[in-house]
Amino acid sequence: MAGFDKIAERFTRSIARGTSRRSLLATLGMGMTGAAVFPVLPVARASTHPGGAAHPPVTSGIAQDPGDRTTCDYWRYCAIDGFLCTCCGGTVNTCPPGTEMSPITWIGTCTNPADKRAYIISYNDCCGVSSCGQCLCNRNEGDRPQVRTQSNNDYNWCLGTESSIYNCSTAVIVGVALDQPQ
Amino acid sequence: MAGFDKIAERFTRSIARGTSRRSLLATLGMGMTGAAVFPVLPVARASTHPGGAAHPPVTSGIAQDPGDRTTCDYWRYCAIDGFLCTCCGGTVNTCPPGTEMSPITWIGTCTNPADKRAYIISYNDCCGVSSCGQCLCNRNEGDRPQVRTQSNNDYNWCLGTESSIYNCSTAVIVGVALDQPQ
Amino acid sequence: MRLFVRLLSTALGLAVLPAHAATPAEPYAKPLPEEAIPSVSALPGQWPKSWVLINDFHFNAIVDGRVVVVDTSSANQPLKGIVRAAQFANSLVSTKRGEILTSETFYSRLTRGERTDAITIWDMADLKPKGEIVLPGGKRQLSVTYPNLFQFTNGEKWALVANFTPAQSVTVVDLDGRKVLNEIDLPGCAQIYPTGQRGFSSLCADGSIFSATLDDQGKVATSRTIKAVQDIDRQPLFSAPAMVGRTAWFVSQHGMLQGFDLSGDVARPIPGAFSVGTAEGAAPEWRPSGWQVINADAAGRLYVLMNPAGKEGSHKDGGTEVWVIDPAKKARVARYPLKAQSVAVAVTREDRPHMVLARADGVIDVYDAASGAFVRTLGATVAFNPIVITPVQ
Amino acid sequence: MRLFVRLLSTALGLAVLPAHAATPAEPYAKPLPEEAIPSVSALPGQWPKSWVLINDFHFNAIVDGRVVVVDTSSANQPLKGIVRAAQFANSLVSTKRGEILTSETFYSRLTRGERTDAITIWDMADLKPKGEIVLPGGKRQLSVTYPNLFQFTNGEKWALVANFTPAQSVTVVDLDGRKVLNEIDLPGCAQIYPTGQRGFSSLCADGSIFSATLDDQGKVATSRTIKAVQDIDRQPLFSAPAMVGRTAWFVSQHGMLQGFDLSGDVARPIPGAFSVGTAEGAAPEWRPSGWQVINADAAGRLYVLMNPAGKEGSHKDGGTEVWVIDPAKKARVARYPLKAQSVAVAVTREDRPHMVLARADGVIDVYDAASGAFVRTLGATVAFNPIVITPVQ
Repeated sequence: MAGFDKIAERFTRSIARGTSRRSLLATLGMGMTGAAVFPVLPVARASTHPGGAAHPPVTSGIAQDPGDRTTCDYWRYCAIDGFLCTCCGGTVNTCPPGTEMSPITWIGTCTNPADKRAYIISYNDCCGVSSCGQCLCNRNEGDRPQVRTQSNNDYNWCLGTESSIYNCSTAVIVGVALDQPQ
Repeated sequence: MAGFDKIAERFTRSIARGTSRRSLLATLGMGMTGAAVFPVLPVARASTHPGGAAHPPVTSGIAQDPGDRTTCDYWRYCAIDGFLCTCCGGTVNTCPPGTEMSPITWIGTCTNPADKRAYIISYNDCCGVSSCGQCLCNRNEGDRPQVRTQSNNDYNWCLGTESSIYNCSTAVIVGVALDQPQ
Repeated sequence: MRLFVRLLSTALGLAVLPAHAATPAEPYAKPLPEEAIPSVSALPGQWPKSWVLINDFHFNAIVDGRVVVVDTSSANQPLKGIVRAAQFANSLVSTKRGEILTSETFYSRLTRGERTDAITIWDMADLKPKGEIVLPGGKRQLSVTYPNLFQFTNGEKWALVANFTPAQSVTVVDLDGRKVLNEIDLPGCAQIYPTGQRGFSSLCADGSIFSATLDDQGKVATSRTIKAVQDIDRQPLFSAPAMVGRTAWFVSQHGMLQGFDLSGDVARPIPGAFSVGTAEGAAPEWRPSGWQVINADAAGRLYVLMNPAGKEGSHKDGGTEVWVIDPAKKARVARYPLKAQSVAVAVTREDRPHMVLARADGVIDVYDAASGAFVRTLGATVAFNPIVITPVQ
Repeated sequence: MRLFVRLLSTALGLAVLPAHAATPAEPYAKPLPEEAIPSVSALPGQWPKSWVLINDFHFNAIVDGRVVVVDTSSANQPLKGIVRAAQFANSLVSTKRGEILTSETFYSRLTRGERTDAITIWDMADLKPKGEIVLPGGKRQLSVTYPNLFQFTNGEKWALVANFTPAQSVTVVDLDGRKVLNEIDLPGCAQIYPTGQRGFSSLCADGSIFSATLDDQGKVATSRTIKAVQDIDRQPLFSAPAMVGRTAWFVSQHGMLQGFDLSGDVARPIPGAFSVGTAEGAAPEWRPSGWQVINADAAGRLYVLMNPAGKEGSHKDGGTEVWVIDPAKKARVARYPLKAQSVAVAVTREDRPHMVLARADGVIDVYDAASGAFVRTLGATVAFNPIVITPVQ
């Protein structure tokens, strides 16, 4: 797979790294935001688990894919924007029952802290059920203006689905990138 | 207006005192709950005015009708249940622009702490715009099961309006009761 | 999506490698595998008995209410799915039918335009809609969620829907035939308590209970009223009873328990109302309080949410204890203190049953039903305003 | 309602006295007067310039989005009214037309069924809908609220609607005729910037800007592309510009300001892009950050939300300062520290203008635009997720 010219590579990287969608509100998101309408972390955390310990993490169970998939800092979410399907009845790579996975989507490139590889992550939306409301997460590394469609995380990608109603977002491994994000 | 028999009076009182609607969730409501989805007071208050002083009260300006109409403990709200229209673009006795006031409703009897009179309060709903989301307030004095229609505060009284969508509730003086609530 | 990536790759002469083709990196020789798209989570063919359905009223967007499927045994992934339950909706679940039913109201322009009331039939296998029955007249009762506004009868082949305009009536729906059979006027009476094989009862404003049997067209075949079954002024009954078989146990705002035998054609008050009891430490007194204030376990014990600040108007404040009652012995058998004031209680049908409590702040807490010991919290992670809990049977 | 009380009184032989007939009680001889029913609050014929419109995205119920009318001068009753703006809606306000317009998407069953996209016309006098124009094809672009997805042209007689399926196009709508005129394909270009008398421009994926004039049928009369107006990789421009007359001032993610003159038939880049500047105390550096990150006051000064933790991916985090820029002098004229990280900024058209900031926690804060002094907070009392602020002109 050698021989790609530099421009194509750079273009690819910027597309692959951009990506996510439906942005919002800065410092948002991380963790089990629960029923909090305020996406501000301290409030949300305090409210969802008042006086209690944090919930047990949701992990892959394998060392090569580390991290709690209900928190915004899980490595695959580097360019996600929306409710994490892991908190909504789905998983990191499956939609909740009753929804339909969008056939088209935006992609990002995230580095796995365990194997140091840069993976192409596809952030397929789950559609047909109203806002999940749990685990709002917004990370904008590589996000570009809407003019660069595939690199902008503010679109609702519930396109080509029976209903365009947005429920939550997945983060699916679809390949390994040629090289690391900058 | 003398001469009503005791049974009629008692029936009247229980109807007039019951009253409100669309109940919920106990300790809710009081004050400018703002965008808080948790109707639990300390959280809501902290969130809506973080680090700041409370807002200036909304008052009648006359001593005979005391109290802050944006707080659940204002005297007229003794049997209200819903979003206070005073926080939604309306006032204590008018609906917000764009809504329609329900022609039928439930009534309560609330004692004015200034003049000590028991007033008949009509809790007309404002209809045709979605949940206001501000100043959720629920007080259940005199509330009775749904079987006693006029004394139950869980019905949506957006009936006879162009749309049955509920926005907020008013508290309108329609008369003085013969005697105090128990 | 794979198609999309491929197209992109082609269009851009692109650097996306399938995972299996990537360069090794120590200590992991192979990259993580490529994952399938599209993919939707499956539900178990038989739902575990640790699961419950919870009605989320969604006060800040009543138009966008839901019923959520919740695994009470999971502290980190309790939310299993969301079913639409729009606009003061009601819901039913039938394991026998393999269906969740929602009774909803829609406007063609969300808040305005043409109103449509309908029952939607959702498949428990995949939470997808598989049918709809439009309810005529735009008269479905809109209230904060009461379970007894939408009930089965006729062996779960029919459903009954409460109407309120404010004229009161009941619509009879043939679920298998997907059609409305009849509307029964019910002046002065509210709520629906399935009675006998094909019929229902309602409580009436004069303190009576009305019972009707239905013919095969959904019309009233026989009816009967029994007077003075409740004193609405002094001992008003909470509208939603705990069901023990075909016996409905109602509790009053002051803590009196009254049973009704609904197994026959006519609701029969069970003689000998009795109190949930009293206790120290209250000011002024312990009273039932909450939204779903009473429920039963599989063994027939009753669980009542109790508030120590009981007074006029306190009956929806929620409870800080659950009192467990054995209705056969007419005795309180346990008092369970709660971690927080709670507004709804239900008990799972697990071999070791759990008591599930919904709090006003949206948190769901789980306790051991036999001992009252706190087991886990689910946090506020499944619903905005959880108010009615239905255990999977 | 008075009728209802009278009916009740009659039916029950009842004890409700009109307020004026009640028994005196010291020290108040007369009771409070009876109040009118029904009653709906009126809006001023001309909205005060302390008012703004705020788009509430309502993330927890995207189907139930709103535009709220807010009086920034009122600390205790800032919310003046709510206009429906359903499902990734856009909105416009025209004092000249006396209308608010919303561009929305509906499903016949809230989340499923038939999709309808439509522009709804709301009267500024009473916030009631007075017309609707259905948009064909179910192709309206659904995104988090960008102002430039729905814009006026032709002297506010027409509106332009962005489509995304993901094919891109613009629908031309005659607001007075209440009809759709045309759809213009726009492959590779996004957002709508009204240009000239009857036309628009869009930014394109290759870094160019495309401009078109429209004929009286809404068809493209002339068009022109100017290449390389932005470097999307290195200096991507935030999509929503600050408007100073017909000049659009865009800011890049790294703080470069680029103006476009939109007064003629073709968008003309204004030569001499310049930086918002730098400052100490940042790690790694100050960068523009927020959702509505740049806006202008009536005098033509620019207000840019700045974040001191600027780095790749920080551009939507919100700002802790507002930097005020005089584009005529190409100079920063002030730095205003904010009480809290904010995501949207706008400046009112009052004689003494105020800077209005929306925070991620829903709070709206108001500052003096001339001095940057904090004036008041409105609390989180008008919207769940305020993201775009439009001052009343």
